[in-house]
Amino acid sequence: MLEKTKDIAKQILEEKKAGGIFGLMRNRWNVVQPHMFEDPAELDALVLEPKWLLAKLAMSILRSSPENYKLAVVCRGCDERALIELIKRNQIEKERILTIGIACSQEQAAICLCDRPYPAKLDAGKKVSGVDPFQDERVREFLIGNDKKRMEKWATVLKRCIKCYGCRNSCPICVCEPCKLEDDIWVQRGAVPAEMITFHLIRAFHLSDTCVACGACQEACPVNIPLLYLQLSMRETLKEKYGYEAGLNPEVKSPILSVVFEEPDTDREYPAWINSLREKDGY
Amino acid sequence: MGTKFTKTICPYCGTGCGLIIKVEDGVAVATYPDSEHPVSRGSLCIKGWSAHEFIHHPDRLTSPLLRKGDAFQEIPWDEAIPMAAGKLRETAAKYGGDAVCGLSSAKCTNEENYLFQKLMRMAFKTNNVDHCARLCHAPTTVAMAQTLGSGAMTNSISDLAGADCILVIGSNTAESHPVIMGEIYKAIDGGATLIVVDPRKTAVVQNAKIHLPINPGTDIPLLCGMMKHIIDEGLYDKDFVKARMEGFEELNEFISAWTVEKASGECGINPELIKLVAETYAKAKESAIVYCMGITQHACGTANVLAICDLAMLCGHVGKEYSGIYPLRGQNNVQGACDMGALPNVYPGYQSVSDPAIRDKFQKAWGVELSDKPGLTVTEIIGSAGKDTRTVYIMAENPALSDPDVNHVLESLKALDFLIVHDIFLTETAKFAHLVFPGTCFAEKSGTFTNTERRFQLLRKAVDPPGNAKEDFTILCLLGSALGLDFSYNHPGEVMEEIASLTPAYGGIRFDRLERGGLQWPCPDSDHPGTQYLHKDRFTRGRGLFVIPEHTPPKELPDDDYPYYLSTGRMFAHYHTGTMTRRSPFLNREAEKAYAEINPEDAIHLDVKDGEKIKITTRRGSIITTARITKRVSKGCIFAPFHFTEARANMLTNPVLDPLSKIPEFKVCAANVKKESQDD
Amino acid sequence: MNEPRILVFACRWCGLIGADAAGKKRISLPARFRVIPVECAALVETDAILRALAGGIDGVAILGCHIGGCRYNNANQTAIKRMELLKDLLDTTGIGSNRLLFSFGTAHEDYQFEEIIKNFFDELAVLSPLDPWLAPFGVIS
Amino acid sequence: MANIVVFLCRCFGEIDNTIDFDFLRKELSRDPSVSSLSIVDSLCLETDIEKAAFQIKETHADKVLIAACSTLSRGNLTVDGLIKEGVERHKIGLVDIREGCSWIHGNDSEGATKKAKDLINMGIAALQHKEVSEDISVTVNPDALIIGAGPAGLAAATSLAKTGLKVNILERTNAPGGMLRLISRCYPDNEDASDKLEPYIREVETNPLITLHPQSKIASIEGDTGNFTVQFSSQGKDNSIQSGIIIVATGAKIFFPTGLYRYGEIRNVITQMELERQFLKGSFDAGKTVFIQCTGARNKERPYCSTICCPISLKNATRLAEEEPGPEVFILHRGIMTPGNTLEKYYRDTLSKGVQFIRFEEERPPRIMGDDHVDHVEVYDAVNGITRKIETDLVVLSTPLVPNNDNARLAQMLGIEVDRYGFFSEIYPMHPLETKMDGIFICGSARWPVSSDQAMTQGEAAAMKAVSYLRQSEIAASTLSRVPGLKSGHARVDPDFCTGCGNCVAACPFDACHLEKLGDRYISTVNMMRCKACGSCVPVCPNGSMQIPEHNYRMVGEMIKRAF
Repeated sequence: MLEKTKDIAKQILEEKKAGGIFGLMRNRWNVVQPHMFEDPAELDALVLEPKWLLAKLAMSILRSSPENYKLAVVCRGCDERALIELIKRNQIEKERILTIGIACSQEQAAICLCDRPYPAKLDAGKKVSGVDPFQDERVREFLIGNDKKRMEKWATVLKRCIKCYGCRNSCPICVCEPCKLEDDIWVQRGAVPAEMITFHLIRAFHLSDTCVACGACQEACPVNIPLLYLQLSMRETLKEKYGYEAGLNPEVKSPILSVVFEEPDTDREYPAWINSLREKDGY
Repeated sequence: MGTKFTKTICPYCGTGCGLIIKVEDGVAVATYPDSEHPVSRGSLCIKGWSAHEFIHHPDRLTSPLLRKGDAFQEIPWDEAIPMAAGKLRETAAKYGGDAVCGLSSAKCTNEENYLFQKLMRMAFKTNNVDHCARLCHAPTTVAMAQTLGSGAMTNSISDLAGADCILVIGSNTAESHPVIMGEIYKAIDGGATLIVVDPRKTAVVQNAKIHLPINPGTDIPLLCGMMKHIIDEGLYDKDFVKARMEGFEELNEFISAWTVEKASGECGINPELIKLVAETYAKAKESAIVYCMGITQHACGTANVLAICDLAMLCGHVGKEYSGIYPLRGQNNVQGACDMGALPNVYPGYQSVSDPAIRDKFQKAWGVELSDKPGLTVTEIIGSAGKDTRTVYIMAENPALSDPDVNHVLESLKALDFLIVHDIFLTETAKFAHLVFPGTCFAEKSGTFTNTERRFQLLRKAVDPPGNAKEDFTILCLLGSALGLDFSYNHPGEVMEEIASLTPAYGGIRFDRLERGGLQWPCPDSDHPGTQYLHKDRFTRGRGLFVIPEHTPPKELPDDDYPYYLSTGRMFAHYHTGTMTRRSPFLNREAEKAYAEINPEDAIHLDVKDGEKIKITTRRGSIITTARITKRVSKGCIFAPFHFTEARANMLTNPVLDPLSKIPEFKVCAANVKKESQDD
Repeated sequence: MNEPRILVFACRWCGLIGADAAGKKRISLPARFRVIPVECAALVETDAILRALAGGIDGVAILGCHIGGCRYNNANQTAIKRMELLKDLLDTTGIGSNRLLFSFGTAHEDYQFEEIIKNFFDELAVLSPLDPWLAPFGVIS
Repeated sequence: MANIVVFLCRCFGEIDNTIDFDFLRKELSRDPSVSSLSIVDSLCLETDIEKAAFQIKETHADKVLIAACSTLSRGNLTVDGLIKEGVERHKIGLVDIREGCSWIHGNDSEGATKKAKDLINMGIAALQHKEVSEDISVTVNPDALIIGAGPAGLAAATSLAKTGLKVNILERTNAPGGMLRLISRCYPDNEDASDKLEPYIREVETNPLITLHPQSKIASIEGDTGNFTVQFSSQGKDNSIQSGIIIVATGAKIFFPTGLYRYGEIRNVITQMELERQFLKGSFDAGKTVFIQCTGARNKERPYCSTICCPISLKNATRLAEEEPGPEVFILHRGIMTPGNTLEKYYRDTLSKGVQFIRFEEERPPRIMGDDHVDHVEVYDAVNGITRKIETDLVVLSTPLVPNNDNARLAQMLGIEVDRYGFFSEIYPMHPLETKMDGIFICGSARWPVSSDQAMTQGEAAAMKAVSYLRQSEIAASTLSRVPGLKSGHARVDPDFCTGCGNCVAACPFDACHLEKLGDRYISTVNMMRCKACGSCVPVCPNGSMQIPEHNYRMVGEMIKRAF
């Protein structure tokens, strides 16, 4: 998989399809960090491990580079979905981003509880079967069962928060400057642990229809709060009710933004020429 | 051009988390966690995430400054260095080497600390070198040197995750060392019991199984009560004590006076709870004790640490994995500064100044005659300013805000003939300087930090210094050469080789070996993997020694005109004197104004509402700050963070010193609170 | 639990009319609910609801217009979708979605308003209080 | 600290019999932001309002809080009265402590008093954090524009011209009249279609105020209420017109039932339109005829009744029956829709002419028998439960009206919506001719299939609605409200915070937001003419840069904090 990625990357650079390849580099003391590869010779230092969300970094690189600069990003499934969500929210122009899709291994899918451990545009590596998060035993403990016991469980876990904002900083979709969590009307400032209902649930709800379940928030949390579990049931509802999943198609906006009721299970059916959201996006 | 990512180490607390700084066209714009770092493993605290924000602040010093009356005037380097060297040499000639003192810094790298103490000791034949460890873990170095033989943390941070019982005493770990708190929570998930001893209901307390809200300054009674119960119940590790300890009889005899009832009367915890905690600690397979400023910053600071060491050694919870004693170092390189000998009584590697054999080794290595008289400590230097201390060279320290009884500090700084301050901002201390050197911050230099678990870690240069500020390493080399010493190093790596050659414990430390995750000393030779935990099979001093912890109650207790306990300390968004964090917009927004925590009952009694202005007065002075009504502090106690220059909490503290380690008593003093008029 | 506390976001064009009619009819209800009038149910932010729950309020009710009857061209439908998602989140964390009540088009009349508020009071009285989840450090002013 | 004047209304005992006003006075005196507190017997009478207004001006109060009865009873009288006396609208806050407090908690005065205190505190907090949204006013272009010159369009044009307004009509075909040109007579008065059209067409040709643009094809429509610009090409020449309002009268089109009842497969199975053409040409041969109703209507694809097919069948059936010698005429139907007295009488006449009606069910439609031309129709008579064979020479299918193909595209350009069937949809059942966009009206079959006279009535109604806009030289955005009285404000974007994510653009039911490029990033901008301050954009904005100033999140947060 690594060789194939390197070839594709070399090809892209040689054909000037993109100004640079953005991926992980390992130096001679095998220290791994994100790196902008701009000349093909550097590319043999390219590596694909460990899992590192590059979407937000790519966005800020594009923002600070000239208008026509194109960037190719080595990205896993969640990275690609995060990029699609950023494109959908006009943070990146679609033409300026090129993805080199790599597949995740089965263990990585099990760790992340990822139900789609491969990008839509897969260039290297073999597709592995996704994991249904609701089968995982620890998820069921937090999400299913009687309310009282689960509230205690969530209380003990969320009380550990040290308000490092790592969950928000590492999330590829959280791009707002400033963010509502910093407003003292919603979240009281200057104390640890962060206020549980406002800090954590406001953040969770803001990502209800944009979360791509990459697990970056959970990995960045110093006190190991299972933050991804907060999003799972909302993603499930969106999938069941509106057949919508974040990060698959930059054209399709989140269903809770439109006044049109697209619920498949109501008896109303709509002829094709109803004024759907797509035509409305004429901007 | 373009974007560069550089891995380096966080400049703030002693945990030493790994950072990645994103640099765009020479400007540091963002900080990300390093997910491969052995300690932080991809997460950071709030200060870590905004470590880049102060680097390009407009207040940064960009050129050497010379005092002209009340103002400063920019002068070029080739004027500043000779003037500094001249003034220092002139004072040494006039009043003797001991009239010159140096305050090194826990913010600077190991190499810079080494060069600083080498410069002081070689150029002026004096040992007047100290740094702010005096205000944080001096009692630890003194007490643990006596009992165990080495003053550093016995185990590694990751060991905490495996412990079965964790006793956190005098540490608000969730706010001062947030990422270490992550390890403690891993232990709790693994079934460990967390016991917290703290008069204040901090965030750690809210996640603890057992909370002991003791009266301020009564740690020794509690610990002795526990030890008494452990000995009576025979729960102590008999063969460990017989095989590896000495001095058990004296301890046993001293402890017999401390019945649990007497201890409970002293510290205000009911006896049953003391018994339960003692049993839990002793019976657990692996128990760890975590402590910080709440233990050390007392008049009986050293005794407190002695009591902790005795308790740990009594139960055999030292020298094995997942247990041990964990003094949490406050600054990113306070451990390194102590290791590098920036202390008045030791050379690098804690080799005593008064030991002739060691002094010979250093004299031969440096080729100059060295003084055998231990130098002055920080508090003594400040105390003797204008009398036998004439010229002081302060590097990256801010005693004008962090030392106790700040008014006294300001007078003594004025009384000096000549004061050189070398910092990155014009701090409160720098305002009194005659000559100011513009230094560089963590992101503008390479070198090594040593974190609280004895891990040497590599810094890498991300951005260039602003204006014509120079790297601290270069400044010290220039000053050294100007003073006629052979300081012709051209890379910190060479300094590290010299350090390794002179100190056996760091023999194997080389820059290229530190690239991936760093090394924990002792690491005697170049293929030694570093030590995860100390005192395996034998203590550094051979057999562990039980030392009697004398209890002295806090020097200043509340009385009728100062009815409240006042203690100062840290809060999670700011760092020490706020020089860096109050210039980081994101951190400043979290806590903009100075505040003091007041118990709701006291608030009603004082008719003070949340957010209103109050005036806190002690025998040393008074400050105006805002009230934060919270159930965290118990009735009759006030807590004030010391980060805010407009309300210098440390000005109120009692300058009485711990006799052995000379650390001031920040944690307890008596204060009075009155409602301030709300206008302005 | 002692008398629960309810915050009501009432849309000016139906919820508020129901509340006002209940007032004119002198229907007696427990004095433990407060009404904040809003232009349309679509204006109610989930952050405000969460701030209310965190502030010690036991239940939040949103009274909007019928589906299709909203004067603002079906603006209330986005509100319905958002509230359903918020119910999901509250269930996930165990707080329980029964703390959030939204009725669309059933609070126009006085008897309807009375019935909704009374049922909500009974329902909340059974639930355990939320105090472990309150702001842990300060006394909320 | 804003100084606020608070008025507590006793309402002659209705309020303070339950609520303890002394407690309130003590509480409010401790609030620094309350500069003066006065307890009055009533606030809704003329004298009270003058006294209050005087006191407000006297003490230069920043804000005024009135704690009295609800807006729906007399609270708004007080507020409007104060506004008339010169107090600005945004300075006044109203708290309902009668219906919402003293009456509804009559038996719990202690609880009611505490609630009153909290409500007043909430009111004060709301006033302190309330901001004022801007307003813009637009000069109105006095001309009108009508799309479509069918009966509805013509009626609208003539009545507008009568009021002295210039009117432009864009007609897709080359001559006005719409579908009336294709039929001979109209129901219910059987008047000749061309006679009906003639006066309107003469008016259009002679009246200088009306200009007709035949064969016009619309390229684009820009602008908002009061200033629309339409780019179109007419007779090959590109042209553009400004107008204050637009009336959409584009009508509808006939549904061709290909594949139903073997239409197009064998001869003599024609639609009503073809029958009408024969009547026009006068070349019908009066043989046996069978009419089949609801062809392609009231089924899964088009689940609606097209209103006009039954009356048309009755009209044509009667005409056939009146011929000498009248042929046998059958109408196979699934229920004859003839609402109203005229059509009921129309139905009676057809019966009296001997036309026979047979009812069939949707599941068992009639079957057309014959090889190359129809010779008989088999139908299961649902009423008598028998299958009947009817010899016939001609089968006439009544088909519904369906929306024009380009309705959706035109709606997109106009910024209005089409309903689930494709016809232009009105904004609210109680405003039938108005659409989402103020100043754009819909009438005639474009809105819903109607007969020609109904279309004309709707045309005139739309014209009169339009006059209310065109007569004003200036229109303030705050008057374009979907609710009685003025709008409660406009949405406002904070350009520094907006990340340009486009959520508000998608969520706004009135398309009032759109994204503009500012440097290298997008910023959302609010078009105040369209914004109705409903607030759908506020919750979907991730970082709160989109706010309604009169109901911003800081105000709500403060009110929640003081709620209990």
